[in-house]
Amino acid sequence: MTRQSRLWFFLAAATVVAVLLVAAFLALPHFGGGFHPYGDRSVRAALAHRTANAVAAVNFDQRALDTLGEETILFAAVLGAVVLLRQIPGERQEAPRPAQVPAAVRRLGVLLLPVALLVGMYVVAHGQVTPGGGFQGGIVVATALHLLYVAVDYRALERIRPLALYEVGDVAGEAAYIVTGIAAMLAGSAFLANVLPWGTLGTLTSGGTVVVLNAAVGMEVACGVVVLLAMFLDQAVRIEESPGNSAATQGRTGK
Amino acid sequence: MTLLPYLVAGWIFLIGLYGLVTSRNMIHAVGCLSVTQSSTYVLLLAIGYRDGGTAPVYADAPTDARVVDPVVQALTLTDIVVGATVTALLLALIIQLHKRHGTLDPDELSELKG
Amino acid sequence: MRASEGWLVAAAVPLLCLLPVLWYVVRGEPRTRLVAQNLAQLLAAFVLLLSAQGFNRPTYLDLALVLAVLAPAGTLVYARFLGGLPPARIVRWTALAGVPAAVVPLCVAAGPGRQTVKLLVIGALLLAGALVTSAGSQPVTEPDAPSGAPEPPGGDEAAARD
Amino acid sequence: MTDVLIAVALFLVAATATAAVLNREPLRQALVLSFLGLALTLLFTFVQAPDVALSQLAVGSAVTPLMIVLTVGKVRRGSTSREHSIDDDDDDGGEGDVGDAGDAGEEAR
Repeated sequence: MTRQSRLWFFLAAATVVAVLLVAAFLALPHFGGGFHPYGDRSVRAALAHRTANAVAAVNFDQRALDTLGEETILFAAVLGAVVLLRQIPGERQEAPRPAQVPAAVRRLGVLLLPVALLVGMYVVAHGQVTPGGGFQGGIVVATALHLLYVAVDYRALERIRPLALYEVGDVAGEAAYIVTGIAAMLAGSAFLANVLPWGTLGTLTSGGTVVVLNAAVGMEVACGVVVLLAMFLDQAVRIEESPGNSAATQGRTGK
Repeated sequence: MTLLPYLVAGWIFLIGLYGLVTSRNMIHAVGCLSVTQSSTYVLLLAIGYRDGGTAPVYADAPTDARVVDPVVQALTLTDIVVGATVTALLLALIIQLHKRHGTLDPDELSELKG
Repeated sequence: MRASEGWLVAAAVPLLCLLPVLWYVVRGEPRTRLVAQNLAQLLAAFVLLLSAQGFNRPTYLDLALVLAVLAPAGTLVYARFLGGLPPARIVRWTALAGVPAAVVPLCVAAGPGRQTVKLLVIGALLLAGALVTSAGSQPVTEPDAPSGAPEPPGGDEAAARD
Repeated sequence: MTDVLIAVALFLVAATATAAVLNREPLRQALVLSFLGLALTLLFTFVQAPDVALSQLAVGSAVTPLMIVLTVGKVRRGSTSREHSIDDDDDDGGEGDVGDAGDAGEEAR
């Protein structure tokens, strides 16, 4: 199919889809309407389990099994990226060059790194009370570590990033989620049922298993994203196809 | 206003697909895919919105507050994280593709195959 | 939850400013785009700060906090791959004028307490991030450095880069 | 007023999405995508979804563009950078470097 004909084919199909979409939108409940049967029920369920953040309650209590599936998707994606982006025969590792970073940027990075880690952990820990949770906080923690790459250089990042440890952390997060689920079964309830004491609404320990699952997800996401970004960074900075005039890019980006 | 968010979601979906269809660079196509994905976020959250509602987070709100739908928010949250991992996996595949074939133009790639 | 219209109107100001910034992100030269992206993050932080107050939800401040922490990281990554940070007076002045203009009234409205501390931390982080990323080759002085922050981003090295 | 904010944010999101698709050079698109992440974050805040806004902020404005930038870096390094003779100048001003990125952009088109 030529480019031209493909475009026309798309435009025709898009017109049909657009018409269907508008027809569907007209039949949807109005934006801002008051009819939310599922929402009302899940809010009631969240409050019954003393979880202040109803979204966290949906994710880690009412739909905990679905979140397990999602976590497994993340796990599989990290695994896939590790396999796809490994060093293959014919490639060699290139020692990353030290980078020259302006002192102001370096100081900012050193100042921000602990603050960012703290913010990330705060977001994970308060997931059941305030907006946030394992997914968001985990990504913030993972991004925070990469401040070291932009503020110092890749070697500094590698020093605080023993990849094997993060891979283990990724697995441990996934495992902790499943173990929590099985523990609920051993306690005589269903898989991933909320069996822990619920506590008082709005406190850090409220929500029962939500707290545990939240932490497990936080750990998996943080470690998984670190591993994921490490694979990409290794490809972009370290791994060379074959002997050649490399290091130019690293030297250039290192400024 | 009753229809605008839905229409915007539809527009983002279609423009993202347009980018995918006409893309001549796989990395650009992945970017377009993440645009297309964001239309689902807009649609889901638009359905869950309630006029005058507030977030279903009771840390700083009374328990009888009028709140928006938490179920769609949880769905969207899942959607975003899965979207990011899909992007990561696709980009990893693209790096492999470029190593093998030295090009990222989908048309050239399909010629190579045939 | 009653929304406070006044704060929301105030939040609309930086939000509307994002529209021209988008133009520069999309159509500017490589240097302009980087500056525009940096500016957009700053403006978005203002919107988040003001709308948190507007919606009467102090917990929404977490968003501004996370943005303040992540924004410099994003800008610096681009700086690395696009090659260098251009000096940006507009980011600097927006930060110098906008951060106090947004944070001080919010602190007054919040009254003493945890919320004020959070607001001040966000303001300090935004200011530090914006000043460093906007420095380019110009010497920079940091007016109200947060307590516990290291010495203001030095002008000596920055000047040496000229 | 909330409705006005939502409408403006919706417009911003739609415009940014269109721009992200029409920017065919990946590095440039990565910048627009991170702007899209910001715009979506604001929209989600206005529709009272701070949880979603937080994850969009982290994913959309940091992680996804970073991965795209790294992929572009890798791909360039694998092919064009070899033809590109990079002047090993030692000045910090990104002048030449930015020009380089721009040139590479022209090439890609």
